[in-house]
Amino acid sequence: MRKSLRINHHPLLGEMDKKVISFTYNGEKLQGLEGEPIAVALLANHIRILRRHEESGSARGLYCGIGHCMECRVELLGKGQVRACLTPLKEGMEIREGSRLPNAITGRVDS
Amino acid sequence: MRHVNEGYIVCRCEEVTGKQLEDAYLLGAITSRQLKMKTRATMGACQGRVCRQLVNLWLSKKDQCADKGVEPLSYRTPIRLVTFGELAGEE
Amino acid sequence: MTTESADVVIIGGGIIGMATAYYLAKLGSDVVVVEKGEIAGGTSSKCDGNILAIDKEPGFDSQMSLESQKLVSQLVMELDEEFEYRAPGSILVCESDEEMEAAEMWVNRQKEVGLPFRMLDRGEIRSEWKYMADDIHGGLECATDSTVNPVLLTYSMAVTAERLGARLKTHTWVTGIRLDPSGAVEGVETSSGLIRTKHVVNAAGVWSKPIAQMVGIEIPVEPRKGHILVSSRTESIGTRKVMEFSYLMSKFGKERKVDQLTEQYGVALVFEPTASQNFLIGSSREFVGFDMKINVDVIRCIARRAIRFFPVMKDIPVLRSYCGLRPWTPDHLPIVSRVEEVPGFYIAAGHEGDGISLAAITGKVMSECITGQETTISIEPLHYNRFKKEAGKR
Amino acid sequence: MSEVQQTDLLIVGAGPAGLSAAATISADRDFRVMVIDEFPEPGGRLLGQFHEERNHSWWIGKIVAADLIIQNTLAGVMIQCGVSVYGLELLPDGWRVLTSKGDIRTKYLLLATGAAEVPMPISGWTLPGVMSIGAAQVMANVHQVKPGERGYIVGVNVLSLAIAKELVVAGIEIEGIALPPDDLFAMEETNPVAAIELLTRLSDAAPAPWMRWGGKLAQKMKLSRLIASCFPKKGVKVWDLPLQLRTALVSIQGVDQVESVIVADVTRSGEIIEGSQREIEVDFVAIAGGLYPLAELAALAGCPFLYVSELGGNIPVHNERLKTTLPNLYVAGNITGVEGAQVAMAQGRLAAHSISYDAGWFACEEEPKLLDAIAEVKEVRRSAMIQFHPEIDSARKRIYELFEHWM
Repeated sequence: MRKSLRINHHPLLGEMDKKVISFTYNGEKLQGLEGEPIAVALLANHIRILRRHEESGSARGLYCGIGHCMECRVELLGKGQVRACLTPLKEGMEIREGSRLPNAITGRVDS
Repeated sequence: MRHVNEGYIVCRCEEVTGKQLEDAYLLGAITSRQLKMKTRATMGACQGRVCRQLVNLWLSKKDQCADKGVEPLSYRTPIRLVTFGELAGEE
Repeated sequence: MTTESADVVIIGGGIIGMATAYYLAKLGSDVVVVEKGEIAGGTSSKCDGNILAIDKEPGFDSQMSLESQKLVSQLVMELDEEFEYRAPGSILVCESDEEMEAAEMWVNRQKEVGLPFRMLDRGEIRSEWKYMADDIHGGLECATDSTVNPVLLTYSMAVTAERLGARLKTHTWVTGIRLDPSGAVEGVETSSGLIRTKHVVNAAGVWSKPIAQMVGIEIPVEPRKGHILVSSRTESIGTRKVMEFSYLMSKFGKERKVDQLTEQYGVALVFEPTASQNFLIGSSREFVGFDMKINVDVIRCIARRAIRFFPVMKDIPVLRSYCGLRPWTPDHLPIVSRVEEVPGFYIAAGHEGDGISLAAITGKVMSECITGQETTISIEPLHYNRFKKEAGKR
Repeated sequence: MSEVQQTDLLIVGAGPAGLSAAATISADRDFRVMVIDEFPEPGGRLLGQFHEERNHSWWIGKIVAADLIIQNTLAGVMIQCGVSVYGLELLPDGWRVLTSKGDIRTKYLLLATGAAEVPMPISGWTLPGVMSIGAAQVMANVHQVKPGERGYIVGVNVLSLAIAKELVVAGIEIEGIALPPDDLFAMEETNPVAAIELLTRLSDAAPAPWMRWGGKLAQKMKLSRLIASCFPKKGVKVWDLPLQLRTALVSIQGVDQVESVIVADVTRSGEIIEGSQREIEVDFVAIAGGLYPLAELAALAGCPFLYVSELGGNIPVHNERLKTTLPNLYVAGNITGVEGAQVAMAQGRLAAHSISYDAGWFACEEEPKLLDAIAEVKEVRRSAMIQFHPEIDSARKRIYELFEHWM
């Protein structure tokens, strides 16, 4: 079990008082705090890979943290692509990493 | 060793490297607009929010009197992530 | 200020000007292109990239498109750079039985003149288009329609023309056209000096009217604005062009059954997938002068129309929007013509939404016309004379 | 279609400037104020900032934000978060603002959209675990999740040092703060001399005593080259931070996420010394390229701009009262130039007085308030703990002059 990345006793900012809820990422059941951005909940679970580049498949994660760079797009069931840095976590959310896609025009098939 | 490894990515969204900018430049793409059209730099998901200034900076260092060919502040609706559904006004 | 000379000066570095430059350079002409901004900086970069016969009247219109298709497939071999060429065909889809009947008439007329058209039933549409709305009745296909990246094609023609000796003067604008005492062209005055020449091609697209006025000629070319939306990279929705049949209904003297805004903005679905895992969605048609601002109400209308045909798009992000001005003419055919009153003055403009489709054939016949050869296809129907009376009336 | 919301004043951005503006405008019953923000909670950059004041007390942005939010709530201001603005349009009677939750019509519009970070490409910077320093700050201070256990910071500037300090307070190990590689994408301050010149400008906030005391002297006597030469290669500890002005971060390594960085020693002009490369294990890298004003909406609206390097980039032209050249459009906070949160708050208050003065609501009382607010912005700027740039006043004057020229 790896050490949690949550800062539970911040010397100046105190504690976070948010409810613990469950969600899934790529099918795996995880816990996070209600209302925190999806990217934060995943990071707290040591998950940094949020998507694969659609063409190359290279791993990508949170970059700007303010909704600007679009790097943190994940697939949220029922909602399509969302920015993980801005989308608040809710109980039962089913989230998948953004995936590499075949290219129907160039004919590249691996995904 | 001033130019450390120019093979790395500059435009994150479209995975365009400094090397690709260089190659396109050598083949005649000498304005930032031409670089963009030839390499797709700035044309991805962030619409150049991250790399547009890098491409312009690179070009200005490449060629002091480069005609940048873009208005640095040309923006068009939508400037934020919005789906076809949101744009259409369908929730 | 300098003075230089050339066999031919082409005004406009868009796809029509570059095609003309390429074909002329290939014939050995000494060509200068004068462009006020950048190559492919205007309409040619604010459009989609089709070479279509599917929506053309059988006869001269469709023959011209088919010739252009052939030429573009040859350009793949001839030009120095790649331009994302594919020829997957294109389809039109119908929303009602009434449209299906009209489509059938269309297909039959095209087949009669030997064109590769066929009807598609509901099942065929469903099997090719898994994301198409369930209530689409069917459609039709033109098997030879092709697609290109319009900017890359323009660049490629420019690069190849340059290699063949053409000179491109960008950020240079025309201030006047000099005529000799007999009224024939003798030079082009530009912001960077005079270019002596006996042949000038007005390929200035939506700006061709003021250029023609420089030699006292009136042509009825007006800017018609069109908007396009681009999606982000997404799972493939389809691999070729789809348009809605309903915008052809006016050809059958029937009204489109769409809401008032869709009608007002001339919005009709145009779906075009690209090699970059995204797709373009068009389009609109409006006369609003040279206004290049995105009209939000128009792009909203386009988004609604897109979702009507592809409900899955509701959750797909829009990457950007852009608009372009298409050079409209009253009869929707371009002007590809010499001007008898002003010897040495030629017009290759007014292609509206068919500039990409018809660039190759336009450039080819222009080069033939200027060098005194027989043209690949007759260009009489494209003569500017056909608007003389009308222009007089205005 | 989503329904259209109506308001009298719409403020885009619920950060220090936006919230201060909203709280300042009285909650008159006939006057509706709405604040929107793309982030799920209000506060903007206040939420992630804290620093030690001269008297050794701590200024904590979260507490300041909470106070502003309470003031807004009491005043009846509607704050809507999670709303993205993707466009806007000037209408005859005000502005139409396009959002992911539908249109908003407003008579007055205040853009308080803050700043974004200047990118700095480095080999490997697309790997998960590499983030902008602002993102690291948001993770650690807003959400209280460490961006990683051990990190490396690249880029030496006001922002990187301030945030590095915050990360250390949160218990995160910072292996080093180094310079970016000097290549065709490097902006300024990528060599030791330039970095020292920058640090000597920081006067009070400078992270090392010799910089604090010697800052002015060094500036006057142009000692930066000498200091750069003397700066030890292994770096010095300032504010408990391993500041490495003779080291450049060359590349970031890892398969699917950050595993290590390669750093190398550089000469005082920034050239890499061959053979000095070494690998250091880290699990995150924060890139600090500095801030630039986030003014896309002003550009979309059609504001004229002026590039002002002292203020971080392209600034929409405005006057001292924070009015732009477009009708009923105002700007406040970092969109007018990069400075600290306290200046942004003072600007927010000024914008509020400016708008109510222009609206003529409380005409007889408003003029003195407006003049006071202008004076207050200057005073806050003068006494700010963190001085972003020494030439801010004269730079701002250039913008005001251009405004007069435009009008």
